[in-house]
Amino acid sequence: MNKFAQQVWAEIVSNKKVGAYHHMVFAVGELAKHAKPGNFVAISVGGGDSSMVLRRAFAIYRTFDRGVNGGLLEIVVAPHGSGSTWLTNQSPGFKVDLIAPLGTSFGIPTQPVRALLVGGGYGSAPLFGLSEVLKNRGCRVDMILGASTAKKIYAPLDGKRTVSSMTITTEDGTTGITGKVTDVLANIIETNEIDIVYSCGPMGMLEATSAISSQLGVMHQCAVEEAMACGIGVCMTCVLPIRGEDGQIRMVRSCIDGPVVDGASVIWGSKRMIPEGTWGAK
Amino acid sequence: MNKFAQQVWAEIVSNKKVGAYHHMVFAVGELAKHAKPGNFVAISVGGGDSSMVLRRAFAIYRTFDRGVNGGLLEIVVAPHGSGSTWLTNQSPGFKVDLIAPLGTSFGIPTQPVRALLVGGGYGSAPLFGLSEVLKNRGCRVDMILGASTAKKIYAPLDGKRTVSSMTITTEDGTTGITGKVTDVLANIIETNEIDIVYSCGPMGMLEATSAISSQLGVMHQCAVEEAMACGIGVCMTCVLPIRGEDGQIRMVRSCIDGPVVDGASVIWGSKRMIPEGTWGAK
Amino acid sequence: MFNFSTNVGGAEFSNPIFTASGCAGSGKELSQFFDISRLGAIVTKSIMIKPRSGRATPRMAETPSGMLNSIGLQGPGIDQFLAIDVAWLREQGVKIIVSIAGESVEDYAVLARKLRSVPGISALEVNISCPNVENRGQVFACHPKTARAAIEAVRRNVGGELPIIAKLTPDVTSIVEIAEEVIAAGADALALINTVLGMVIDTNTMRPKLAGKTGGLSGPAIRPIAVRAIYQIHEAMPHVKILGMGGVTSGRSALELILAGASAISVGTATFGDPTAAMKIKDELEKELIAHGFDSVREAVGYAHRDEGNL
Amino acid sequence: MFNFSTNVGGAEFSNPIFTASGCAGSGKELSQFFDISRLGAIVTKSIMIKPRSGRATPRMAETPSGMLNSIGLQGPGIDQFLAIDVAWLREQGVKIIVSIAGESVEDYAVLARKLRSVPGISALEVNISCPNVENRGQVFACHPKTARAAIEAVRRNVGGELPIIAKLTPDVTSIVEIAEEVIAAGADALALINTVLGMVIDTNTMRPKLAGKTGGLSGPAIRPIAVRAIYQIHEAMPHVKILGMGGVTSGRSALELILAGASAISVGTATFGDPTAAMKIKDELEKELIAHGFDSVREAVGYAHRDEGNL
Ligand SMILES: Cc1cc2nc3c(=O)[nH]c(=O)nc-3n(C[C@H](O)[C@H](O)[C@H](O)COP(=O)(O)OP(=O)(O)OC[C@H]3O[C@@H](n4cnc5c(N)ncnc54)[C@H](O)[C@@H]3O)c2cc1C
Ligand SMILES: Cc1cc2nc3c(=O)[nH]c(=O)nc-3n(C[C@H](O)[C@H](O)[C@H](O)COP(=O)(O)OP(=O)(O)OC[C@H]3O[C@@H](n4cnc5c(N)ncnc54)[C@H](O)[C@@H]3O)c2cc1C
Ligand SMILES: Cc1cc2nc3c(=O)[nH]c(=O)nc-3n(C[C@H](O)[C@H](O)[C@H](O)COP(=O)(O)O)c2cc1C
Ligand SMILES: Cc1cc2nc3c(=O)[nH]c(=O)nc-3n(C[C@H](O)[C@H](O)[C@H](O)COP(=O)(O)O)c2cc1C
Ligand code: FES
Ligand code: FES
Repeated sequence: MNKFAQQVWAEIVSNKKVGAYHHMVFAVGELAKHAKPGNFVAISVGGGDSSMVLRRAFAIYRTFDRGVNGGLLEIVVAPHGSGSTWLTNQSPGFKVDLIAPLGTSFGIPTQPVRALLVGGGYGSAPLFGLSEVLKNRGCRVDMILGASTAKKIYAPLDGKRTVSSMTITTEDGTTGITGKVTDVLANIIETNEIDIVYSCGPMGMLEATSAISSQLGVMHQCAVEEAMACGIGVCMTCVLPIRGEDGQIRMVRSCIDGPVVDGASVIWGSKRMIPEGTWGAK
Repeated sequence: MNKFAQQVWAEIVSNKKVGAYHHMVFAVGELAKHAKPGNFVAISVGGGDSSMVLRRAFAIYRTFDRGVNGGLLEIVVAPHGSGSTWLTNQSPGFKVDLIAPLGTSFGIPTQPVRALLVGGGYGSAPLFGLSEVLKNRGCRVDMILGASTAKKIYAPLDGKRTVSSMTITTEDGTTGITGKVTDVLANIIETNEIDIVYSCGPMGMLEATSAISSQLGVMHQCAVEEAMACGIGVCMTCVLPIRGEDGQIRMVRSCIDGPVVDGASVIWGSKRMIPEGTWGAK
Repeated sequence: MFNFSTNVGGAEFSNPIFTASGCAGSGKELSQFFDISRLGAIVTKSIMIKPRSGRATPRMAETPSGMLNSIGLQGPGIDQFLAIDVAWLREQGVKIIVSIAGESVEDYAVLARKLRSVPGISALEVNISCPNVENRGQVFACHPKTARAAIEAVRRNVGGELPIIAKLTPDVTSIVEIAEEVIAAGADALALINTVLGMVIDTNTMRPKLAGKTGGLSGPAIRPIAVRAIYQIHEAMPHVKILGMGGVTSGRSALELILAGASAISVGTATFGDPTAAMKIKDELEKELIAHGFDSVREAVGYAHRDEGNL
Repeated sequence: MFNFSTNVGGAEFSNPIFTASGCAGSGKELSQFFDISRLGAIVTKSIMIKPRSGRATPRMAETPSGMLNSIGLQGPGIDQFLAIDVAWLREQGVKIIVSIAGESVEDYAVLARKLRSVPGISALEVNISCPNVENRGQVFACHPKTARAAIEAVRRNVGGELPIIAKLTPDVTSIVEIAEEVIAAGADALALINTVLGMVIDTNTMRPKLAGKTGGLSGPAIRPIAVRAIYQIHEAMPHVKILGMGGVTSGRSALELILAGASAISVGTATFGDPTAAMKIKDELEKELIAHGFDSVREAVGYAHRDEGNL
């Protein structure tokens, strides 16, 4: 549970198309200062008479605790289904019902380690704030971003400036290296003597990143994305199997004990099934 | 069945608050020229992901078969529940899915008779177009408009010009005579030697108007308002008991065999019941 | 070439998009908005032996993503219906599925006899599940015995020619049990689902909104119930053809019911929101099926039941 | 002075707005957004004897004006639940209704014995209607006999003190029949309704969206079904108190269920869309009741059943 979570009516300050995504800025007041990289927001979609009864979760891209509107909070939205499309269709001035900050954040090492940030699609969004924090702690930060195609790489200029190296992969080769982030991952981990990997993106990418990271013996924190009905820990829909420190696998809520989790603790490959030995499994 | 009915995407050309109502103008193209006083439109509300699955019906206030946008169609909307409120919140430039013209229209006498038009609340809207048509046929047109309060009297200036006399009643006395239209109705029918009464408004008003008209032996045409699911005759929700020329009472669809019906043919006072002797009643 | 034709209970149709009973008027009203011969079939409003006034008004209430209706089977009775409505439909070149409803087993027998030799009818839909009757006990499809009796009466009296599609209600403890019963009684196919019994109370008058108090819930709100019912029955008896319905508003939602096991789709409430809904759904469905790589609609029927391979 | 207090099965509550079982976490999560002691009561997630992992993911699918869930009763088991969750709730000064679920009649007996002497519990909600179990035959509330057996087991083992609220499913041919059975078996009140069995098929993967295939439909989509069930049961047994639920999202919709016959309201899915939903509903409901001229919520319970006078 993120103890700073607040529900506010947040005005859309800006909504700009960037490649395949919309970069959206909300005036959220003072809660902005409590948001940490990895946290997410939950936004009501569709308006009062909507048939959509559930909020949509979006990773926080950045927050600013200043500006004429008080705190600002930014997200990157891929218009996908009806909820995200509705959101990206709203204009500045419109107010949405928003809860933030939610969930866990990326753990920040106390030492100036070498970190590699791996983002897939809009999963890059929370990584730029993270890289800034890491930089300020004296870490060296490398980044790999991947997507199916160039338009789905979200890599703003000022974001790029915070990293020491940036590798881009696309499956169709429209920009950067042709392939997936995981094709270049092992090489970069070894060459740059990476200590910790942070990742955010599709579950398949997180799983592959986790496998490579543990093979090479580096730590891996990832922000998972499970379908969430409430975002605040009351519905139990967003669970994933995680091995606790006591060795016990439990179905853990990714909205309050995640989205950022230790990659090595996740029992990957267990979509649509409960892993054997899970607490309470039959 | 109104054989001119067409489904179009109609742009909102204007949306102005007038008293308790919104006067809304739509660019509807060539169908405007087929609309007759008494006809109505059926508009989809709420947008694509709305929980509202049914259209809303509105009496046509006026149409213009000209202007830069081609034909224009005007309605007067009372923001009431969620559908009408949504509609009145839409801005010019927005397009709605609209079907018009629907239903029957007021019968126009071939002789230059003396007509009295009785409107309750937004029920006045279709009467102004009617009065124009009647005027052009050489009829003398008087009008009574009533509502609970002044803000709910819809009587635009140019509309007033088409009538010989205009009596206004409000229940709270904020304008005109204190009382109901039916308090002054008999007197005006007799004084002005009215030949035919046309009415549109709440069902209670239509019923009372019908009683007075038949007592005084004048014809009465009224535009009824039954809850409609489809507006085009396919659902059978909008029926009301009407005595046909053969003397048989039938449950008749008010969307295609109405909304304008002969007041004397309606079996009034049969809300929530099937009148005895209705065709197919048990 | 993509093959859009389908088969329900032995009858062939050029495409799988039908109207739902009670949601297409006499056909005439819709023909103002599109050429109804482009429908796979028109399913007529359930007809009874005698003229019927239906229930008092108000007969409808909008609900979140749905509506309640309590029409109560208003109609002219079978004779006038055959003489006027069916005659007109036949002229239009649209396939006709006649829906019948009775108050007793004998009624079903009489209706079946009247329809036995009427030309130009593709199938009978036997509505044994209308919730808008005075007595809930009258809902034949609520109990295995009464469901069986009604279908048997139709089967015996209609002869072996006309396919029988039994229309069931989801308002039962086990719809599979009822389905097995009506198939055993001679139904060739099933229509799933009729409306769900519901009620709205008007918070202004503080009374039930409908004059008939309860009504049938339809529209997208009930689609998950329809998908579940169709899936359960296709799982239990994969050989039985299903005419699916309940909240279909788009090609995607039609596909959902087809993947669950429906061989054709009836479009009901969607038509009230949009007179051309059936045609839009038809076009969208064809595109969806092609985009998914199907060569025919038949391949997609029940496809969601295939073995779990690599998910 | 307006009297907002209510009574369910003999237990008194300061106001009629409760959380719905399984929709309020442990209470802690909500207490971040409002003071949970302002609730009439918190109804806890159905707890079983042993720890339970629940079903695999995906566990939810949004549907038109609703959602499907298939949590499958994930929880820590009764012992840990009493030691940690109930202990914490007691400290908050909120009335506690513990929901229990079993896989066998014996389970219900064991749970009842465990709860028998636990202090600070206002009532038991006995969930005999969870659709998210592997075997539909396990849904006790689907059959009179099994429903009776489960409730009898609880009654016998819990002693005469703790009110029993039996939670029923609308997925039955006659909910009144089941209700009569469980009241005869010793239930003091009824909770209506549990979710409706539904399914969504993902048109991209062309498979059921939920790992457990079927799930429970909740939210405004099912409100007309809830109102109907509550109305039917209040009509049949007006003396039996009902805890109503199903798609309540506003003071008006809460009022609708109360007019139908509910003495209190559980708020479920609405909380997912808005963590403070229960408090908003509470405030709106109070205003609605006062605006209608009621002096207490009790006067409004079942008011839609009053004789038809001048409508
Ligand atoms: C922690 C978290 C962070 C996220 N961050 C972002 C982000 O930064 N940018 C972005 O564009 N999107 C993000 N998403 C995904 C986003 O919440 C929506 O799921 C997505 O936009 C699709 O919603 P829709 O309304 O467009 O689609 P619909 O198909 O209409 O969604 C229907 C429902 O399914 C749920 N759903 C379906 N698939 C998924 C999935 N794979 N993951 C989660 N929920 C799903 C939706 O939440 C919704 O309730 C994030 C999700 C989570 C859980
Ligand atoms: C022939 C006809 C002409 C009309 N003309 C006008 C007009 O000129 N101006 C205007 O403001 N309104 C008019 N109405 C009423 C209008 O169609 C809506 O019913 C009204 O605006 C309430 O809808 P809502 O969405 O705001 O309310 P909601 O409460 O959200 O409506 C819910 C549903 O109930 C139906 N409904 C409820 N009460 C009625 C009723 N008394 N009559 C009809 N349907 C009802 C609605 O159509 C809708 O389907 C007319 C209705 C009909 C049938
Ligand atoms: C207004 C209305 C009238 C209906 N009349 C009938 C009928 O006469 N016979 C019948 O079998 N079903 C009738 N139905 C049920 C529909 O045929 C269909 O089964 C149901 O509405 C679900 O489909 P939908 O959600 O697409 O509307 C009616 C439904 C509505 C909404
Ligand atoms: C995610 C979720 C979990 C639920 N878990 C339970 C449960 O454990 N026990 C129970 O009796 N009901 C459970 N329910 C049912 C609700 O308590 C309630 O009966 C139903 O959702 C209808 O109310 P609503 O429309 O307000 O959500 C659950 C519902 C949801 C949506
Ligand atoms: S989304 Fe509800 S518990 Fe996580
Ligand atoms: S509104 Fe559907 S028949 Fe009249």
